[in-house]
Amino acid sequence: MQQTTALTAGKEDYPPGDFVIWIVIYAELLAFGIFFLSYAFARSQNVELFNASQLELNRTAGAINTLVLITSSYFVVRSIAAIRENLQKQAARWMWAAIGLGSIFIVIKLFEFYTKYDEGITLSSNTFYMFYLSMTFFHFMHVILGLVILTIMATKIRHGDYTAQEHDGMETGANYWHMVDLVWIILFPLVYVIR
Amino acid sequence: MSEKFTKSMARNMFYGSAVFFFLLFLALTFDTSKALPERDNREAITTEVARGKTVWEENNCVGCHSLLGEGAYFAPELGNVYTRFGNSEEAIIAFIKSRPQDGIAGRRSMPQFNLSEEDLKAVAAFLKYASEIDAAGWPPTIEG
Amino acid sequence: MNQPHNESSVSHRGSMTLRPCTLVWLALVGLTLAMLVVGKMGLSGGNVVALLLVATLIKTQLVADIFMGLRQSRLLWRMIVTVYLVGVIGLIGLAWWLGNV
Amino acid sequence: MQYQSQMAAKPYFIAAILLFVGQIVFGLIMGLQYVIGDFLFPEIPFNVARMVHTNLLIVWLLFGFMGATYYLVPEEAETELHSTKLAYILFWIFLGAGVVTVLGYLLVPYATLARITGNEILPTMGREFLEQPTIIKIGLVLVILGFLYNTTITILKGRKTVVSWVLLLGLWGLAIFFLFAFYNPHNLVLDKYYWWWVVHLWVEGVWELIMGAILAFVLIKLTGVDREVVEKWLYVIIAMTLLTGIIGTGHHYYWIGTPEYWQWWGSIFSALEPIPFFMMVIFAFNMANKRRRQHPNKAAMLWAIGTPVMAFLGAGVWGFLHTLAPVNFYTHGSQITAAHGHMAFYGAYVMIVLAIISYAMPMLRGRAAANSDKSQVIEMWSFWLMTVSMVFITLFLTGAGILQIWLQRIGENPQSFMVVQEKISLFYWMREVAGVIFLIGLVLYVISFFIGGEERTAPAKA
Repeated sequence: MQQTTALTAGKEDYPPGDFVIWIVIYAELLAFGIFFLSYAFARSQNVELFNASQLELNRTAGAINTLVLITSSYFVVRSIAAIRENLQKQAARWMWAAIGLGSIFIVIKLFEFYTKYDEGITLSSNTFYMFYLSMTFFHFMHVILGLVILTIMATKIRHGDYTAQEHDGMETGANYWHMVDLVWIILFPLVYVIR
Repeated sequence: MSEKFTKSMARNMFYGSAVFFFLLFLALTFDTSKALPERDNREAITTEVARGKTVWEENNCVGCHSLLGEGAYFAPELGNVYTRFGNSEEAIIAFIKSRPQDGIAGRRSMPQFNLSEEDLKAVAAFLKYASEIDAAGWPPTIEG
Repeated sequence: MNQPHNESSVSHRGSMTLRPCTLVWLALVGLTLAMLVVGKMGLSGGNVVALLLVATLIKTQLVADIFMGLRQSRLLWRMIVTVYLVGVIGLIGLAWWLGNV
Repeated sequence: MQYQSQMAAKPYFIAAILLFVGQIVFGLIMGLQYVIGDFLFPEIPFNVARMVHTNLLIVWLLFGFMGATYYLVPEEAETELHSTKLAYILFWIFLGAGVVTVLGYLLVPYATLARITGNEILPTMGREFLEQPTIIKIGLVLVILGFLYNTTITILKGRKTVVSWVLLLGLWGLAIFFLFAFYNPHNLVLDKYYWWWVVHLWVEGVWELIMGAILAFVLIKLTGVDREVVEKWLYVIIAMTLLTGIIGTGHHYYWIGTPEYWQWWGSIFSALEPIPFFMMVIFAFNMANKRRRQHPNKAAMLWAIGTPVMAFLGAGVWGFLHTLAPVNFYTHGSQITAAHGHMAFYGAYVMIVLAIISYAMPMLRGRAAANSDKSQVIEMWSFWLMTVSMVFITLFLTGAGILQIWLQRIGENPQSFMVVQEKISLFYWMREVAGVIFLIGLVLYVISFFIGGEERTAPAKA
């Protein structure tokens, strides 16, 4: 129905990708949102503990991971831009680069988890760490799922499954990945920086 | 819904979320099993307590009472009965023993189970063990 | 607003100018680095938090509009995200204020 | 009815309704024991009546699910059932086991039942809803495996539709999670933790797949809406169910000795649990509005529309009411739980089974597409009587619960359980009255099967 995106003057009825992914995105944003607000209001009850524990986090690792995810998202955008011009090879390259960055996120995050694990910190240590570990682990699982989706997309690009005319599936997966990015953009200042 | 909404994507969403959230649940379960020794009073589980749990189960106590809030709501909560009875296993035993065979006219009554001395001691020990589980401050009052 | 044709954010605009998505990416990187500096300095206080939250709002809205392509879709779908972002980030600010005042 | 083997559903549906009547009778006995404490004491103590009430519920719903499966699968797979004979054999085994279990509860003391069935070899008895003797549990697993074998083979050899596939997934999940009923450690916390893997992951997990599939099937048949549309909805709804419901298990892990982060995880995800029920309501009304045919079975349509509405109210709204940890701290294990349980089970599972029975039974009895108008009118009366009285049962129990919490759990001088129960007995009386009306509705429901008259014929195929 709305294949000709670029030249139609009016707005699209639906956002890019399969609409199902938007149901997922809205639902996930809701879940994360409640988590964020629970954190924020739990913090307001116990500012000292949160401020003290926050200093024990590795802000540099968090910031690097933000840059990594933002850049990865950007690469996915470029990959779709390439597909829109039927440049399959380029698209695949961008996509694999995005996957590479996503993997870096995983490595850095695992390093952070490991440091905390090594210090004997668990979900039951205190309220701050309960939230920190819950939210970042929940997000971490999203990154892993996102990487699986991106990998599927990268192989499909190679197989020539996406073209300038037909790449709905790619926009669907890409938007999941952007959602993962978007959530982290809020999570990073909330947990690592704001005090 | 227009064709912007395809069945194959809906199917992917279903399988994706099923697997994703089950794995997440397993991860949390793993952490829970690591954290439980701190809370579940497992060092108090003697053979007597274990026997008490069997007595509890084989007389279907949960068919009237609740234990840590779960069960029926016909008779009092027993998760804290040990403390409610003045930290006394004897009081629990005496109560169970003294139930009249034919009940109390017009009122709810606990059946007389004719438990052996050994079983009585065991079930009281079990209830003491249960009362010492760290249930995050529940129940709200001594009355359960 | 009155562009002759509503060009897709990610489409090729020729090699001389940067793509919008590249500009967005640069903005995101810049704001993140600024946040890191704030974090490293351990700054706090109402103004700092307000700035951080505004930066977060700008970043997330850029991702939603340009990366996710919501700018092209019907207002409803875009507004759900915008309202969500304003709501969540605003309430985070409120919670901070409740805790620190 | 298009396939001869769909007839296998009939005995299952009949047994389901009969056991349903039994369940309600015992419910009324319990309700009376709430206000007249020595009623039928010591012949039928409360715990025995309760076991019968809850176990009959589970068994008749399982009969309903199985009947629904036998009716639905051949039609969806477009092939005869793999073995009609097996379906009949399993029916008698299951019914026999069910009757023996109930008689066991009623005729011998529970401790004796435990002894003579060898509970000490593999102790699984005496836990809420899982009171059945171990040997009966093993029998149940075998029956379900036989049933799954039969239906899985049928689906695999025939047309594979989303509806039958989701139904099958739900049924397999039901069987798999029941296996946790055999895990009963001495450690009470672990016992409770995995007990919920049966109970919660059934009713707020895999059973909802079954419910969704049956609802989708009935709506396709009644409205004639394109299967493609219904199936998309079905996938999205059950996806949301699992997205929220699996971690939602955490709302049972607040006060049983499990780590306290469950208070957050459980609250956050179970706060989202009304969403799939809400989507189900939208879905059902959407399909009804888009219907392409006027199906003569109005009663079935009423059940099919009523199911999501009542499920949303009972499971969604009444669940949400006390699912957040700070609220649940006070409501846990009170009459609020009972209120929620009654409406949720009625809305989600009782009504869906009655919906498929209402749709399928006229055909199974060799009638045309629907019963006579007279019969349908009576059935619709029964719908309203049961549904409205269930609303009132829920409201009265909620009132009882609020008062109970107020007197027993809040305030300076908490009063003892038994004293409080006396004080709230008025609510229990009203609940009992509502229960009697429910029974009247149920009797009308049964009567509607025996009313003849001119049958309505099938609509022209769209």
